[in-house]
Amino acid sequence: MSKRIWQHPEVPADETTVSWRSVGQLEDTPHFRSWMEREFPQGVAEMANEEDAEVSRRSFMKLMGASTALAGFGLAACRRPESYIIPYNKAPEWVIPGKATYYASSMPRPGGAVPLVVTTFEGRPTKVAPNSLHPDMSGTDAFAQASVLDLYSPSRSRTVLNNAQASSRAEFEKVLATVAADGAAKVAFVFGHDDSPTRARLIKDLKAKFKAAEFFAYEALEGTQVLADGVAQVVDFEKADKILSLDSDFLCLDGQGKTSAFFNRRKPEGAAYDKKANPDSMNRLYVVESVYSMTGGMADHRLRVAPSQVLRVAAQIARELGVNAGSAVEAITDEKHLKWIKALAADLKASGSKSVVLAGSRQSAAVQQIALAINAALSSAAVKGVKRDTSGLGNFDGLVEKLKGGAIDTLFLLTPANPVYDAPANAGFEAAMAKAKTVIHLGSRTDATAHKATWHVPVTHYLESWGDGRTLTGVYTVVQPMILPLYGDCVSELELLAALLTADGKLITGETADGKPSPAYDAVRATFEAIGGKGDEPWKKLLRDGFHAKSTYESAELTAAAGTISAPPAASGVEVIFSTDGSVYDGRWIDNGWLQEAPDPISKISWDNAALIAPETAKNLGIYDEIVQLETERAAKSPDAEGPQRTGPLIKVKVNGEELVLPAMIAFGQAENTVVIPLGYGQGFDKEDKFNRNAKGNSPASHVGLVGVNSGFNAYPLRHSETKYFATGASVEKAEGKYPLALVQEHFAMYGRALAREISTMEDEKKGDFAEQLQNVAKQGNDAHAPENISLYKQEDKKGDPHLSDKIHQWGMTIDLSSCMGCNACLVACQAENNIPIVGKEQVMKGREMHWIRMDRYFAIEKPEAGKEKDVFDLGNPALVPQPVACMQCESAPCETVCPVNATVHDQEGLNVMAYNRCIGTRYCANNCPYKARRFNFFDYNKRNPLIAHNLYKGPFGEKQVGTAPHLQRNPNVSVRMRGVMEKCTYCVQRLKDAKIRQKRGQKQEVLLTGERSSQLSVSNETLRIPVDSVKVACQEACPAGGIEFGNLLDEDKSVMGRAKKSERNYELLHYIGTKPRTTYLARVKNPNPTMPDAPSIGKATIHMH
Amino acid sequence: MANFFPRWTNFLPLKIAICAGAVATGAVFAFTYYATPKTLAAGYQPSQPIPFSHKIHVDQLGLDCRYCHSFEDVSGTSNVPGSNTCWNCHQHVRKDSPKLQPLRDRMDPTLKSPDFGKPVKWVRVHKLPDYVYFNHSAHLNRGISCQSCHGDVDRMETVYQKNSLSMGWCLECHRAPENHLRPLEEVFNLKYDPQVYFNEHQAEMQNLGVKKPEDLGKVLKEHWNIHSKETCATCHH
Amino acid sequence: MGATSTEHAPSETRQGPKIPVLERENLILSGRSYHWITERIVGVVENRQPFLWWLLFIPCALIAMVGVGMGLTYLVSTGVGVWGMSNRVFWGWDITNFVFWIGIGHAGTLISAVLFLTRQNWRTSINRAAEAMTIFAVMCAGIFPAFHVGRVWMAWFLAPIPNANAIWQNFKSPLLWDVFAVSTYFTISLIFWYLGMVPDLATIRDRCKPGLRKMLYGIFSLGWRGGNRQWSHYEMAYLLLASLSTPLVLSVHSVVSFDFATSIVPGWHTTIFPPYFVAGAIFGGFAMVLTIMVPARQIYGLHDLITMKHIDNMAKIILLTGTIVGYAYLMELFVAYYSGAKYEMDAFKYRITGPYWWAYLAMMSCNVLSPQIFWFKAARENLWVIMGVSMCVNAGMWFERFVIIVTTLARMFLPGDWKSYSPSYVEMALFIGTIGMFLALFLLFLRFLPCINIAEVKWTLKESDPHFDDHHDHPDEGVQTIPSYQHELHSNAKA
Amino acid sequence: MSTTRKRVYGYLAEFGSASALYKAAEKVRDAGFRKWDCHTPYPVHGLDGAMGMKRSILPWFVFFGGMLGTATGFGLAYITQVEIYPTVVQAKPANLFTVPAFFPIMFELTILFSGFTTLFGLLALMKLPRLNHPLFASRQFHRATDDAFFIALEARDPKFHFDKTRAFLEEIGGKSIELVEEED
Repeated sequence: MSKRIWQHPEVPADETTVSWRSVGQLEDTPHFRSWMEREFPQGVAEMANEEDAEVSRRSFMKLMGASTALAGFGLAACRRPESYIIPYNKAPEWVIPGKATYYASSMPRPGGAVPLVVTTFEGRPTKVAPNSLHPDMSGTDAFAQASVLDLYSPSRSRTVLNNAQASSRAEFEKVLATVAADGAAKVAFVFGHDDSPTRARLIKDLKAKFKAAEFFAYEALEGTQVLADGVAQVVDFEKADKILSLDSDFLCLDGQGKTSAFFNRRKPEGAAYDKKANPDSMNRLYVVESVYSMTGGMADHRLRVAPSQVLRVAAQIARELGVNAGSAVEAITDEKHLKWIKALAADLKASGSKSVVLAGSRQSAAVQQIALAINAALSSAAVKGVKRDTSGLGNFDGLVEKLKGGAIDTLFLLTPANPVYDAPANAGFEAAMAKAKTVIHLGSRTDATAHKATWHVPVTHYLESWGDGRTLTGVYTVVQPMILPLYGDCVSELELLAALLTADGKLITGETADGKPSPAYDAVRATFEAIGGKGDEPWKKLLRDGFHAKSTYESAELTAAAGTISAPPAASGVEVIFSTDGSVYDGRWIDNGWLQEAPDPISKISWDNAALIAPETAKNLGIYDEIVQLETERAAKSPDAEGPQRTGPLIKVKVNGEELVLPAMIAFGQAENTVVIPLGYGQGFDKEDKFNRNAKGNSPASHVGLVGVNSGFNAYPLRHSETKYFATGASVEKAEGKYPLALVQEHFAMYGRALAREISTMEDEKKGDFAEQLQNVAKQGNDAHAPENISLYKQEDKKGDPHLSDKIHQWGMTIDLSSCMGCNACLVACQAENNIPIVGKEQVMKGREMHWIRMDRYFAIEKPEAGKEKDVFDLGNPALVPQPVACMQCESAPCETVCPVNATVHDQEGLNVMAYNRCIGTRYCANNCPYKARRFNFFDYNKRNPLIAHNLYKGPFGEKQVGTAPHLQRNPNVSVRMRGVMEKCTYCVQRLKDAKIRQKRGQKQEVLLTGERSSQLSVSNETLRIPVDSVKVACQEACPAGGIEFGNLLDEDKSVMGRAKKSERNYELLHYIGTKPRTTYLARVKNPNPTMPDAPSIGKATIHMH
Repeated sequence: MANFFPRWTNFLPLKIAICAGAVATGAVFAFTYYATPKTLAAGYQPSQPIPFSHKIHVDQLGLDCRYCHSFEDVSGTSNVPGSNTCWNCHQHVRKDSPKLQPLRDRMDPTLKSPDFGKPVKWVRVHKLPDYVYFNHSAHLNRGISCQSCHGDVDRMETVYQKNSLSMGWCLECHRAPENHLRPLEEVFNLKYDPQVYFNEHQAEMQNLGVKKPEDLGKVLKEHWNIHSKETCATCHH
Repeated sequence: MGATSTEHAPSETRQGPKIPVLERENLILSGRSYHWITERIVGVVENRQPFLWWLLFIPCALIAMVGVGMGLTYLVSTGVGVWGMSNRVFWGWDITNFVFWIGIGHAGTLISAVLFLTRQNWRTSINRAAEAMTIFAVMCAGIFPAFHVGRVWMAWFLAPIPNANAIWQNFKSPLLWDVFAVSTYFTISLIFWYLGMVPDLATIRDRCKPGLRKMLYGIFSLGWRGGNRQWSHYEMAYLLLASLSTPLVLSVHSVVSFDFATSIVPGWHTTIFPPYFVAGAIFGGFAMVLTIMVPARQIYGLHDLITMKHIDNMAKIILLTGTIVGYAYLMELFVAYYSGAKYEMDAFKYRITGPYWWAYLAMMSCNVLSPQIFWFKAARENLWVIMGVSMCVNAGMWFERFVIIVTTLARMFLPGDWKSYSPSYVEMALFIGTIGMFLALFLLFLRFLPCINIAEVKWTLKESDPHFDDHHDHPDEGVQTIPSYQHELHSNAKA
Repeated sequence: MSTTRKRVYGYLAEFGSASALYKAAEKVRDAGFRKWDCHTPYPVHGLDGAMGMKRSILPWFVFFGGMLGTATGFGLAYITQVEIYPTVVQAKPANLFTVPAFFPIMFELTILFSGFTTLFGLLALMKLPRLNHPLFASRQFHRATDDAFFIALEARDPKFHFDKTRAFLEEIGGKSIELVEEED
C-alpha cells in the first residue's frame, strides 16, 4: 500500500496556555518502570497509595499538561487537519496522562474547614468530593461543590489594583516592604471567621513584630457570640434524641456539628439499612422558625412565628422546663402555641440529657442564653464547648471604632467578606475606612471593597495555595495546592502574612524563583511540626490523609457571658428578615454560575432574590387581591403567570429609614406578618438592568462579573447593627410594575399524586400504625388500585438471553427522602462532574436549565373537611418534601423506543445510556420521559456565552467562550455536548467504566503474582465484579445526608443500596406505568410526638391519596 | 403540422435514465471507497519533527513498547514519551546525528537554543473523535495486543495508521474478540504468531484443550470471562 | 374504468331488468360541451392572470420567503432555542404545525383516491386541486419535523444507509415510521397527481404554439396520444394508485397518531388515536379544500364545473367527520374517566380547566359545534356560511393538535416539572410562512397547471357514454333513464 | 412540409361522437385488424371490449413490486435490528417477537414499491415517454386531446391496404380520413 507522506508545517512559535506556567526545572531522572515494578503496578488515582507521591507532587504543577492542539483547517491537510501530541518535556512522576489523581485537601469556611478530596487531571483540579476518611466528614454542600468553579471564574480578580486602577504587583510589593520594615506601624488585620492554626501562629509572630498591630475578624453573617471569646458550641447529634431548633438552620447554613449523625438517625433502619425499621431509633426534630429553612423542612414539628416571637417561644419553653428565662419576656398567650410548647417541653424533659436545644447563631443573645440555659438544665450530653484558635480577635464594632479613632494607618482586609457592601448600614464603615492611610484588600473578586481600598490584591484560590484549618470539631486539616496560582499576581493570606514577617517584606507566592516552595508551605509545615511531630513521615501522612485526627480543639465551658435576658423588640409593623441566601450565601458567591443557577432550595428562584411573603400577609398588605392558595386543583398558572412570563409584583419595603423596591413572591410555611429578603444580591448593574440601577453609579457592573451582574436586590442597606438578622416596624406597600423571576419549579403541590411519599411513626386513623403504613408505602396513591403492568414481551434477544444480561454488574440507586433535605449539593456536584453548562436567567425562565438532577420541592397539606378547619393546628404551615429527580434508568425505558436513530438504548448493566454524538435532537425521548429527566441543548451553551445579553440569539455572530478559563474545569472523561443534542444522567457512567477497567487490571496482576501462564487463569464473575460499594457516583458522594445510595444489585445485601432496596419504604416513582426504574425512593418517615397538637397532620403528605 | 420534437428525442429519456443510473452507481461506489474511514483515515502517515524509527528501536534494538509509552497498560490514554525519555539514551548515543538536532535543541542547555525546554510537537497519527473514549489499559490487560489496532509498528520506519479506526471496525472485534485475543505475556510481543505459540506451549495448550492455534482465542475468551460490549456507553459518555 | 370495462356488452344493458335508478343531478351544468370544458380549464392557464392573482401571489410569496426562508436560516444557524420550547415542553408549534399540515393533505388523497374507489364521480371537479393541496401541504408539513431536530445536518442518520459506524436506525420508533410514512405519502401523492395530469398536460401541449411552453408541456406530457391502448393501462394504473393511496392515507395519519398513541404520556397514550386522527384529518382537509376552492371558483368562474352539489357534498362530509371527531373528544374523556388512573383523568381535567382552557374551548367550539350548522340545507347553500365554518374548522383543527401536544406536555406526571409554553416570533413567522408558501404554491399551480381534471370531467358528461346515442335512438319504455356513470354499477349489480 | 422521404404510418379517421367511435371500433375489431388504436380525449368505457383488448397486466407488476417492498421492509428491519446490531429499547425483545413493530415500515415500503412499479410499469406498457410520433404530424390529431375521436389504422398491420382500408374507414363512418406519414 502506498503511503502518503505528509509534510507537516513548521512548528509555530510555541504558544502556551495562559493559564499554565511553562516548564520549570525538575529532577532529571525520569522514572522508568522495570518489569519488576510492573508486577506491582503503581496504584494510581487512589489516595491510599499516594504516600510516596508527595515528594514530587509539587513538581507536576509546574509542567504543562499533556495536551493536543489542533492546528487550523487551512494547514497542509486536505484529508484531515493536523493535530499534535505535545508530551511533557520532562515527565513528572505520579502523573499518568489520562488518569485522575486525587489529593486530600480542605476548603476553609467560617463554620469550619470542609475536608475534601480533589480530583485533578494533569494538574487541573476539576472536582471536589468529601474526604470520607475524615472523622468530621459530613458530605459537602453546594458551596463546597461549586467552589472549584471559582478557581477558573473569568470574573476572578487577577491583577493588583491601586485605588481601583490597574496597577502592578511590583508597585504593591514596594508598599508591603515599607510596612514590613516599620515595626511601629499602626497596622490592623481583619480576618474571616475560618480557623487556621498557622494563621493563629503567625498572628502571634506579627504581634511580636508589630507592637501596634490590631487583629479583628469580620464576616457579614457572623452571628451573635454569647459564649466566651473563641468558645464555640459543638453538637454531637448521635447523642441527641430530641432536638429543638430555635431558628437554627443547623443542617445547612448555620452548622453546629457533624450533621451526618443527625441524618443517620432519620432512617428507621439505621444508616446502613441493616436493621429492621424501628421508629424508636429515630430522633425527633422540633423547629421554631419564621421561614422555611432546610432544617425546618426536616422538622417533625414546626412552629412558624415571627422572628421577634422566637424569643417569647424560647422563654416559654424555658419556663415550662423550670429554667429561668428572666421576667422581661412576655409569656405566650396563644392557646394553640401554648399547647404546642407544653407538649414539646414535656418531651424534652422526658428525654433529659438526650435532648438538645439549638439557637440560631444569628438570633439575639437572649435566645442563645436561653438555649444554653435549657441545655444546662437538661444536662444535655449532645453539646460541648470548644476553644477555637480564633480567640483574641476583635470584632467589627471594635474595628470601626479604632478606624474612626485613627488608631489604624494600614488596614489589611483579609476577610472573604465585602465590608463596604455588607457591613451594617449605620456602622459607617466606609467613612471609617477612609481614615486609614492605606487599606489593602485581599480578595478574589473586584467587589465594592476592592474598589474602595487603596490596594486590591487578588487572592489565590484555596486549590492553589498552602494553608491549614480546623473542622467544626477542631480536627486539624491541611489545605494543599493542586496547581500553581493561575494568575501571577495572586497572593494567599499566609503568603502575605509571611511576607510581613520577613525583614524586607519580600512577597513570594506560588514558588520561589529558584523553585523552592512558597513560604506558606514552610509556615504550614512549621505549624504542623508542633502539632503532629517533626520529620517527613507525619507530614506525608497528613498530606495523604488530609488531616491529623489527634489534634482537635480543647474543650471549654459553655457558659454565656453575663447578661440579663432582654425583651424582644416590640412587634410593630411588618418584620423584615435578612436571610442567608442558599445560593450566594452572604453575597460572596454572586459570581459563581453554578450556585446562581441552582434554584434556591425553598423558593426555587434562581439568579435573583425576592421578598418572600406568606399568602395571608400578602393579601393583607394589598400585594394580591386574594389569598394565593397552594394550588392543587386546576393546575392553573399562578397569578404571576408561568415560564417566560413569570413575574413578581414589585413591592416597596421601608425599614430602618431605608427603602427597597423588589419583587415579591408567595412563600408557604412562612410566619405571617414577615417579609424575608435574602442577602447578597444586587452588587452590580449594567445597561441591561431592568431598573437602570447602574445609572446611579453606586453599584457599577465592574463590581461583579457576567454571572452576578444585574442579579437581584441588595438588602444590606436596610440592615442596621442592631437589626442584623431581622428588623421590626417595617412597612410594605405595593409598587408599580413587575419584575421577571426565573422559577425552576412553578407548581408546589403534588396535586393528589403520591410522588414524594411520606409516612409517620404515629398511628393514623385510616392507615394504621407505623408497621401498616410502612407496608403500604408501595401502595400509596394511584398504585393502590392500578393493576400491575405486565409485559407481553419477554426481554430477550434472539438467542433467548435476557437483555440485562450482565452477570457482573447491575447498577441501582436509592434515594432516601427521609434524609434528603433538598440542599442542592447533589445538583451542583453533578454539574461539576458531568460538564453541565449554565444557561443564564433568560433561559431558566424559559425552562431550559440543564441540571441533570431536578430538585423538586413539594408543599403538602391535607385539606380538612369543611367545618373542621379549626381543628388543624396551622393551615398555613404545609409540610415540605423535597424530591431529587434524575434519570431513573428505567429497565423498560419509554425514551428508548421512540428514538429513531438508536441514540439512547440500554446496556447490559441496566443503564439507560445516551450517545450524544448519535443524537439528532428530535426531543421525542424527552417528551416520552415520565420523569422529565432529559435536558436538551437548545443552544450551544458551551460555545456561546449565555451570560452576555442576547448572545445566544445572535447565532454565529454571537460571542464565543471557547478557550476561556471555565473550560479548564471540564471533566475530560465526559463529552462536552454541542447544541441540538439531548443529555441526561447516566449514573456517572465514566466512573463506572473506570472502576470496571481498574478491576480488570486485577486479573493481570494476579497472573504475574502467581507466576503462572496467563492462559491458565480462569477469571470468574466475582473477580471482575468491583468491590462492594467501591464506586460512588457524584451526587451520592456529595450528599451530606447520606440520602443517595448507589451500587451493584448483584451484590444484594452486601451493598448498602441493596439493603435499602429491600426496605419496606422502598417504592418506585410512578410505578403504575411500568417503567421499572432502577432508581427508587425510600419514603420519608416523620417521627411526630403524639401529644403535640399538630401531630395529627404530620407525615400525611401522601398517605391519604388514592 | 410537423412533430414539435425531433425523432431523436424518443430515445433521450432512456439515455438520460441510463446515464443518471450509471453516474449514481458510480458515485455510490466512489463514495464508499474514497469517503469512508477505510480510505480517509487508514494510511495516514505524517512526517514527524524527529524522524523516529520504530523499526530501528523496536525491531532491531528490541525496546519494549512500554519503555516509551509507559502508561499504556495503566491509563486510558497511551502517553507519548517526553523528550527526557529520548534524551536518556541520546545524550550518549548518536550525539551528532542531524536528525536528532531538534531533540538536542530542546534538551541540551549548552546549545542555548531558543527551543530549549520546549516540548516536541509530535504529529498525531491515530486520532479518535472527542466523544470516543478508547481505553488502552482495558484492552492491553485483557489480552488485546497493540498490534490489533496499530498494526506492525515494529516494522514501520515512519508510523502510519494501519486501520480505519471507524466504529464499524471497532465493532468487528467487539463482536468477535477471539480473533484478536492472545496470552497476556504476548500482548507486547509484536512478533506473536499463534501457530508458533501453539507449537511452543504444547503442554499448556493441552491443558486448555486447545487443538488448533485458531481455537486459542475462543478458549481465552471463555477462560477470562470476556464479554466485550456493543452498547453505546462502552465508548461514548 | 379498468376493472369493470372488460366484457362490457352494451346489448345487455338495453335488455336488462328494470332497475329503477334515480336520475342524478348533472355534475356539469349548462350542458357544456367537451370543447367548452377544455377552453374553460386550459383558459385559466393560457390567459393572462387576473389582477387578483398577482395581488394574492406576491404577498404570499414574500411571506413564504421571509417566514420559511429567513425563519429556517435563523433556526439552523442559531439553534432550536430560537423557538419557544423548553426542557418541559419539548414540542410546541413545530409538531402542532406538522400534524396540522399533514392532516390537511389528507383530504386531497381522500378525494382523489377514496372517492374514486367508491365511484363518487362528483370528485372529478375538485380532485386535481385537492391533490395539489396534498402535495403542497405535505411539503409544508415536512419542513417542521425536518427542521425541528436539533442537528439538521445530522438528519441523514434517519436514513438506513450502510455506514462506517455500523449503526442502524431504531425501527421500533414511531418517529422512524413517520419518516417512512411521510416520505412514502409524498412520493405516492406526487406520482398520483402527476399521472393524473399527463392527459391534461397533453391537452395544453396540443393547444400551445411551438415554443418553450410547448416544449415544457410536451416533455411533461410524455408524448401522450390518448390512444385507448394507453388509456387502458392508464386507467388500470390510476385504479391501482387509488387503491394504494387509500390504505396509505389511513396509515399515514395513523402513524402520525402513533407518535402520540404509543407513548406513555397521559392524554397521548390512547388507542382511539388512529381513527380519531384520520377522521380529523379528513375533516380538516375538506375544510381546507373548501377554503381554497370556493374563492378559486369565484375568481376563475368555474361555477359550472364546481357546482353547489360539490360544495353541498363536502359540507356533508365535514358535518359527518366533525361529528366523528366530536365523538372522539368525548370518548377520550370517557376513557380517561373509565381508566381509573389519576394521571389520565387529570390530563383531561387540566386540558379543560387548566391554563390552556381557551385552546380546548376553541377546539371544541370550532370542530364540534360550528359544523353542526350544516344540518341545515340553507347553511350548506350559503357560501359565506360555508367559508366561515371552513375557516373555523381550519383553526379548530390547529387547536386540536395544540391541545394534544402542548397542554399535555405542560402538565405531565410530576408537578415539579410543569411549566407552560409560549411560542417565539420565529415559530410564528415560520408557521405563517408555510401558509404563505402553501398559498403561493397553490397559486402557481392554478397559473401553470390544469386545476381541474379535464379528461375526467369530460367523462362525466352524459354524451361521453358510448351508448348515449343508443338511448336516444331506441328509447326503451320500460327502463328509466340511467345516467352514463351508473352503467357499470348497474352491470356489476347484475353480475 | 419537408421534402424528405416519408414513410406511411397509416390512416387517421375522425368519428363524431363516442358512440360512433365505439361502433366503428367493434367493426375494426371484427375486421381483424391488429395494429390500430382509438384516440379519445377521455377514456371511453367499454372501448377495450370493443377493440378486443385484454385486461392490463400492470397489476401483476405491482403485486410483485409490492411484495418486494414488503420483503425489503422486513429484511431491512429484521436484519439490522435482530441480526446485525440488536439494541435494547424499552425492554422490547430483539428476536422474532419484535416484528410487529416493523409492520408500519413494511407496509409503507410495500406501498412505496408498488407505487414505483405502477409508475414505471405503466410507462413501460404505454411505451412512454415518446415525444415524437407520426401522429403528431397530423393536421387534426391535436383535437384528440380536446373533443375529437379518432381511429388510427397502422400501415404495419398485415390487413392494411392503401385503398381498401380507406374505403373501410369511410364505410364505418370515419370522416376527415387522413394518410399520416412519418418523417424519416
